[in-house]
Amino acid sequence: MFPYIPHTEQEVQEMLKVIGFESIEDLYRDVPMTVRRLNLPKGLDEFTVARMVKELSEKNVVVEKEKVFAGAGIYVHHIPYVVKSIVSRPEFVTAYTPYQAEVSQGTLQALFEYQTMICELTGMEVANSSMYDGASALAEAVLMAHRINGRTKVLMSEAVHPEYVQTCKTYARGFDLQFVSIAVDENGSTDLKLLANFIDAESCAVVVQQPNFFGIIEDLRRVREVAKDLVLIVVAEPISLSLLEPPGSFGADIVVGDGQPLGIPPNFGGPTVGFFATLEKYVRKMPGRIIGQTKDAEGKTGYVMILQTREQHIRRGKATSNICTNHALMALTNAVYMSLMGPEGLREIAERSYANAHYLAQRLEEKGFKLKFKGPFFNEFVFVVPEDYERLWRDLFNEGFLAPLPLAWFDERYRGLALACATEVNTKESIERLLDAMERGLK
Amino acid sequence: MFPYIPHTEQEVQEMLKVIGFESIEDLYRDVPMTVRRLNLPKGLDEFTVARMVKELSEKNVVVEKEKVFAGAGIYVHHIPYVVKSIVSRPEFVTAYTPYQAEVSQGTLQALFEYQTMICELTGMEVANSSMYDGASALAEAVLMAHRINGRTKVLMSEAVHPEYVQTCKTYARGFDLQFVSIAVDENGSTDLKLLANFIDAESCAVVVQQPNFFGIIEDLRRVREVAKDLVLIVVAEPISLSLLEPPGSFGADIVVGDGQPLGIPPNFGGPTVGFFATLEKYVRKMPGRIIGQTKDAEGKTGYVMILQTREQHIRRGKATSNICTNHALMALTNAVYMSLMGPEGLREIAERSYANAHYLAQRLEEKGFKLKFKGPFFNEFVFVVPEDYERLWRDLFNEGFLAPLPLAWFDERYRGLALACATEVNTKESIERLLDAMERGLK
Amino acid sequence: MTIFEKSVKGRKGFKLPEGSVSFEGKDLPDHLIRTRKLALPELSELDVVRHYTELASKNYSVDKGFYPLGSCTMKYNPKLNEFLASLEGFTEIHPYQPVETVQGALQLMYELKEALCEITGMDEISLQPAAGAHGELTGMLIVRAYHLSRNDTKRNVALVPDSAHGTNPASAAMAGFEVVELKSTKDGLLDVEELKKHLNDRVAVLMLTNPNTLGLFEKDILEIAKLVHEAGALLYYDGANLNAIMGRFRPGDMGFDVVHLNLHKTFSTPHGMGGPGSGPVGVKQFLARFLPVPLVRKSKDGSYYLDYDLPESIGRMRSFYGNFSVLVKAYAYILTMGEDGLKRASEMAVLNANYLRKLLSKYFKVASERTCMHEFVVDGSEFVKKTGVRILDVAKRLLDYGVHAPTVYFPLIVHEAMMIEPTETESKQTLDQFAEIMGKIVDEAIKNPDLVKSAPHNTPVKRLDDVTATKNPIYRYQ
Amino acid sequence: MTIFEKSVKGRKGFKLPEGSVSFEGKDLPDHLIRTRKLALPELSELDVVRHYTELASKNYSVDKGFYPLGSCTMKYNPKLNEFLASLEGFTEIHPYQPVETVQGALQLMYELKEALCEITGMDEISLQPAAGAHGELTGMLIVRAYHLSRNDTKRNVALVPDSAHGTNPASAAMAGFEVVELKSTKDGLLDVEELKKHLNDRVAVLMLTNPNTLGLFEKDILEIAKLVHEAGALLYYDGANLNAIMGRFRPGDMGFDVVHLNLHKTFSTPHGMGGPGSGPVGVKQFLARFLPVPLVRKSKDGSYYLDYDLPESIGRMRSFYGNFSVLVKAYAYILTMGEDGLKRASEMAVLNANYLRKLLSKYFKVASERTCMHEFVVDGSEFVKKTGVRILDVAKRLLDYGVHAPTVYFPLIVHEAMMIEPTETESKQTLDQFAEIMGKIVDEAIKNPDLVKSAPHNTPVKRLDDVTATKNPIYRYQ
Repeated sequence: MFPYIPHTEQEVQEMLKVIGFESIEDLYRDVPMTVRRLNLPKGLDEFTVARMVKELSEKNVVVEKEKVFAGAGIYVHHIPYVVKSIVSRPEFVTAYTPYQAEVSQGTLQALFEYQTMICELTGMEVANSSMYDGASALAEAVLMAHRINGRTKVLMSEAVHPEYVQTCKTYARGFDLQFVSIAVDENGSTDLKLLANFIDAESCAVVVQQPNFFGIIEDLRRVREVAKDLVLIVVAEPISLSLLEPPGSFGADIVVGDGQPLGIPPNFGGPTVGFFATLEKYVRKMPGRIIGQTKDAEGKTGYVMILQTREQHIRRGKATSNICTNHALMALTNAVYMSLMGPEGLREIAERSYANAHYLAQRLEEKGFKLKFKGPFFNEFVFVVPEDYERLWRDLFNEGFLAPLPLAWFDERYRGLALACATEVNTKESIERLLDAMERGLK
Repeated sequence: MFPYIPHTEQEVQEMLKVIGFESIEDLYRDVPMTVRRLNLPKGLDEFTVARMVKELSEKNVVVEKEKVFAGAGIYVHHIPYVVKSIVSRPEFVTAYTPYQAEVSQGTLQALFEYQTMICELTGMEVANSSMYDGASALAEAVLMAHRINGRTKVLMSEAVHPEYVQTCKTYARGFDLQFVSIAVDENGSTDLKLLANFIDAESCAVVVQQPNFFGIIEDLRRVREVAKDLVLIVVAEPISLSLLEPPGSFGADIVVGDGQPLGIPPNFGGPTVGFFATLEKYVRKMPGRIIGQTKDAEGKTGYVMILQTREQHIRRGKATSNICTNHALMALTNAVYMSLMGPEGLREIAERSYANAHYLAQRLEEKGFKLKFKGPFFNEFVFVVPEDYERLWRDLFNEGFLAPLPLAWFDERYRGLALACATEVNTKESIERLLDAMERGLK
Repeated sequence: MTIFEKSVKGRKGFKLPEGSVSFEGKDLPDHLIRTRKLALPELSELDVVRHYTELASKNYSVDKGFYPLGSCTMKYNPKLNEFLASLEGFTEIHPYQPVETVQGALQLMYELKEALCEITGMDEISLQPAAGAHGELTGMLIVRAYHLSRNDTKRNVALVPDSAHGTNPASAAMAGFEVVELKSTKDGLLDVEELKKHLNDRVAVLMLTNPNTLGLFEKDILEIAKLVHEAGALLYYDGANLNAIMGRFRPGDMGFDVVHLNLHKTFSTPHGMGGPGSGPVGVKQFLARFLPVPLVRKSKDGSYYLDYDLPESIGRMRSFYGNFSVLVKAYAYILTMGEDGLKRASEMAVLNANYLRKLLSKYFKVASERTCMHEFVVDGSEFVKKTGVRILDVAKRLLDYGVHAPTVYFPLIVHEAMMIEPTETESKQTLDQFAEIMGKIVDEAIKNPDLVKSAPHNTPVKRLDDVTATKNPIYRYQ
Repeated sequence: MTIFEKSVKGRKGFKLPEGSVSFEGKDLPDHLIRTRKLALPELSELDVVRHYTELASKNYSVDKGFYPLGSCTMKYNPKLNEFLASLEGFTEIHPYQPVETVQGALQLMYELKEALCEITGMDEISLQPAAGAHGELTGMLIVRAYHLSRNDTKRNVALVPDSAHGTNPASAAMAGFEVVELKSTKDGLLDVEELKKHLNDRVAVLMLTNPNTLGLFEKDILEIAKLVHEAGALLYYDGANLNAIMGRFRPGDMGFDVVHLNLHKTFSTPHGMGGPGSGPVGVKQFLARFLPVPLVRKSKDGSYYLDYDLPESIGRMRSFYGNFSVLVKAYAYILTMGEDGLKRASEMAVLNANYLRKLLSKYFKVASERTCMHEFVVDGSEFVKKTGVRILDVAKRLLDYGVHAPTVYFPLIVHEAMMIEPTETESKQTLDQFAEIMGKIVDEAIKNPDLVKSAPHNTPVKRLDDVTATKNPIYRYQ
């Protein structure tokens, strides 16, 4: 007997009798393949499973939050305990896609509110109810841009997260898209002169990240000016949007990003959640599920999935995307987190991250390190390190720090650079201790 | 601002205005005492609190389950993970006493089912919806026995848990009760000849524990024969009742015990839960809340608190007890655990505990230790150890074992004895390792 | 449907690890082995999950809505504290581990005790009692032990105001006292003249709640304390109503000798459908030697230990050391709130009560004209006379509107009482809404009394017959 | 009420630790600073708890009841797995930590991959895709890369049966293929003759679900595989319907070259209202070099690493390595069930489907007379003609009885389809009850069709107007 399978032997016999079969084998009589014993161990009880899996979890090293100085797409933040308590409710966790709206109002209202919050953060008019992650959301944004104007050349800032760029390229394999990488200038921002030079009649979209992969805050006003009638896609970090003027204010056409900073733990990189926002005029080109407000038969407010004719289960081969399962539970997590933090809380976190990152940068400079770029940054920045920094980085890990990341990992061109990050979880003390450890390590 | 207090300053002013007051101070104008600043630190954020409390938790040493060989009232068992997942639902955790039955059917039905399960386990006719713990349940049983026949002499087996005996004596301070301790015989069971000798016209009740404090299974049939028209109170361990003929079958009048083994972790001793069962004829003398089945206005089955006129909030000074808050959430935990385990699961656990304990005893004997008593035992037994065993016991702890308890702790008369326990969590291997460690320690 | 009716013979919801020792059982005599069938349900894991999920959905709870239950202090129970109490280093420690291996637990208990001493103004505290009533019994046994220790054997009377919680006389009786009730003044306060009449050398103690169950501060408390002490008796504080006073004033400063607290009220540990709670008992120094054993103490070397060496102790009130998991939650709450937060909590609790009292005075007579503390009582007698609708009906009708009912028919000295305690965690919006609902119900009681009398209508079951339930009791599923 | 309407200016639900570095902000140019007001709600912690508790109460879920959604495999989601996935050693690790400090995570992924290879009969698997459709896209890009690697540039057609899930053509199109639909036989199976007609040197792949969306095993699968391979195309397996086959037969043995799985279906990881899921993609050895980077590999020294060295890889499908938390749950599930449990799960899933199919055949025509696998389809056209009640109405009426509706109007090749998948975790009692409810509804449809047409009646809202919602869309709260 298995605790998850209720059938007693007597019931199996009763059921077979009703069907008119003699044995379980009869059920498979249409199957020409021989039954084959799987080379897997027998089932275990939950206590043994728990012990085994726990042991695996303990083979991973957890760095104290305040000693994490790496970001690059996954950011460590304080997460109020109530977030988990809410989002782990079985009514959310074990529910399906809200196909039957009347018994899914919890899901639907929560996602409608999530969409509203994403619109608020990004300054856009409409958001969908989530994508898998920031990278795939960006890839879908690029395909959407192509749907919008039919053109094929995508001008991609070099300062977009390399994994996001790679994902875009993979997604574009089925289409005839070309990607042009636009380098950064000495400020670390996308070189707008270069960008202007590359724009031609085939140019479809411009993609920049805000703050960009090097931590620099792009001047979106000028990007928009240069990009003119191209689709402007901005990949944004959501916490920074409580402090920075949102992309929507500068005329972005599509804003995407990863919602991980909004209440989701690092999870070894997944699941996170992608957010995706655009303008109403483009909504029918948008991928993913959208929740809308409506009325029920008695005039009471309710929520339903809308514009489903864009989607695969209706439109099949002509859908805007194949996405159906998205990351609803993580979108809920974002919404709960934002509800707790409110505008002031989010701003406070952004300000503290800013303060900590700038303090770290200043202290690094005082210790003789050089910042690579001059532009304004938010919670990440690049500084110059020895060529063999990766060795020091591993030593620092053994001292309990997830130190600034060696950028050579991402591209050999970046050898001798490191990407530092600080958020509200770091403290003056942990920053000083990192610096001490670095100094010791360099000697 | 405090996250748990919603009032903004503006709201405070608005509310004061409605009341017609100027300031918060006005609210306290009836109070003659000067306001005094408490010598406590300022409030902290939850992340700091979590860190501080977590650090305290890490100052405690957690012994691996399979290396626990101590019981004496708190038993380590496997607890299916689903138990916690159910009983931590806020609908149970944050509900009050079911005073408004119509919106408390969850609580009431669960407790009604719990009462049924306790009746099943104990073989009794009626159970209440929980007491604080086994010790206070026993103390209340003794007071109830006194209410039943008005007599004052309580014959208490020496083999009742010493802390339970002490609790009875404390509870009895307001009444003129005398306690007579009945020693055990060479089998470790309550000496029934002695008991018979002590019984006289003033004898109110006989109290025995099953299995008793020394682990021995009492012969309840003979106890009942000797106790004749006295109130027979049995303190029972609930898991053993799936294997042993229940006290109700032998004519017990009151059966109490601690529900901790039924799905509740050790919790450093609390909260556990007391169960309390008796015969229908005594129900109006019983302490504590009782849930009964009834119908609603439309004839639908529902549940309510019954026989409340026994209770303090109605009967005040003449109540059967002062108990009102009980341990409902832990009673629920017992019910969920029993629902998962069912009769077979409980029996399997009892049989494994029995097998492990007997294997341990046999191996101890093979290593030259002597068992103190000859009587049949369940999952605990007493064996002879050196006078200074407590030192070895602490050494064993440092090797990761919670070894059999030094009985001298409870009474100097027991010096040179240890109380061993095994349940289904122990393994052949952990038993052998304990024996090895003991052997090494004794050299 | 009960869980027993869902049972299917042979179905299983568990699986144990492979056993390494086989069961022989040869030593267990046959006559000891169970013959009576154990009729527990047999279910799959999903069956069990669904059953209790369904039951959960039939419960009202703080997380669902407003719980204006007077004297119950149904405030928000922070999720953080639930998380902390379930840390393995707390749940998986055995009470009989070597004391040096549970230093974190003992330190927590010690520091909690110290904080509670500071908040109440008492000198020593036992964390052992499992609930408020348990604490009351503990406190009253201490009172008893105190007088006996002085060979003052005559003192067997406990004075209790007629407005007191039912547990007060019940606990006093359980501790062997004769209970004498004191009539309150018309104002609902303790009548000092009445007290004087009853004070004599047989009186052991006066039990008092302050603010009292009407939510009123006993303004003569300093005189009362003086009178009681002069008569050789002790003053007992029922700390169920502590939520009004933190950081404002202290029982110890008012002259109380013994205090019990309800951590599951003021200190936000959840009620769990009626428990587990925790009812610590605090005393002035001269009574400390009577506290239950063991007490948590700190050595000179900074380590913590359990002190059993109190020869005059009343003894144990239960097994082990108290409801430890509950203590963890209260400790975390006090750390979170701090001196400033606790004070703010009390002030906002009092503000909320006075605000709601004001709003409801549009519809009902309030039992006293005086400023209330953290709760207040409504006198429904005029309403009942006018409409023929009972206060119980109003309570049931409230359920239809998705809020819990207040405490009704208590305190006994107020006719048709509704006792309302909003607590500080409720917002102005919630109070406004509650008052609006009350207004609607009063309106309904006039225009459509049958609607109210037959309430509730929107609950999982309609009004339940508790008379028959007690007359022909069904105690268990059969 | 939306959460925005509950907001009160200045109210706070958070408190941060004392900051040790003060914010200067002097370096941030003014023109970058947000001017547009951020209208997030302002709430207390209790406000937030109550809001989402209320929303939760308006959701149907597996823990609440039966979810007979065809093709969705709504089985029980074990609580153990939720607990394990939330262990700190899994949630708090950064994807860019040194590889030697995340060996537990990598080992788990490696062993999960190995187990999935064994279950499906494939040689190598990528755990990167976030969902089934994401896996499909991955798989189809691999198909594309394979043909291009052989300079076989003509092959741009993907054959898809008309009974296929909508994601199949959508994913094929997204991978740049032209989609050609194959008509099914009257029996609902792939028509081998039709297939032969379409196979030519432009065909890159046949996408197949087996058992198909009618729950039928494609009995000619070995011939189909032969034909497809002889034509130089690949055979793609949509593993959404894997729940019938574990331990009985394997896609790899049937001749499939590429498989995607839905861990959130067959492997019991919860659906979370529509995600996160996980959609691993498995391939035969000759396609392994096209899988997304990085792949989890084991070194000779027994350590695990992320292999980025696949020059022919299609590239990344997303950031990082997959939905790791979901993988933990699937891993724990496979350990718990084991070889015997997985096989039993499939067998009981098939038994349940055939049993329920038999019960429902009393009321409805079933779409095929053949023995079904883990699900089956009801053809409601006769019922609709007879009663004038739509299948949609039946679905809505089911909600009134506290069960979820089946998948309706799919697969497209069956008129008025209801697609029903009970899964193995549902008991005979639940199936009996569901059939009984269906019987009642059929009865109602005849005797009182308006009752069914206007359903649901007992849900948090009545039937919702989704036409207007799409015509005049309201995308956000304003």
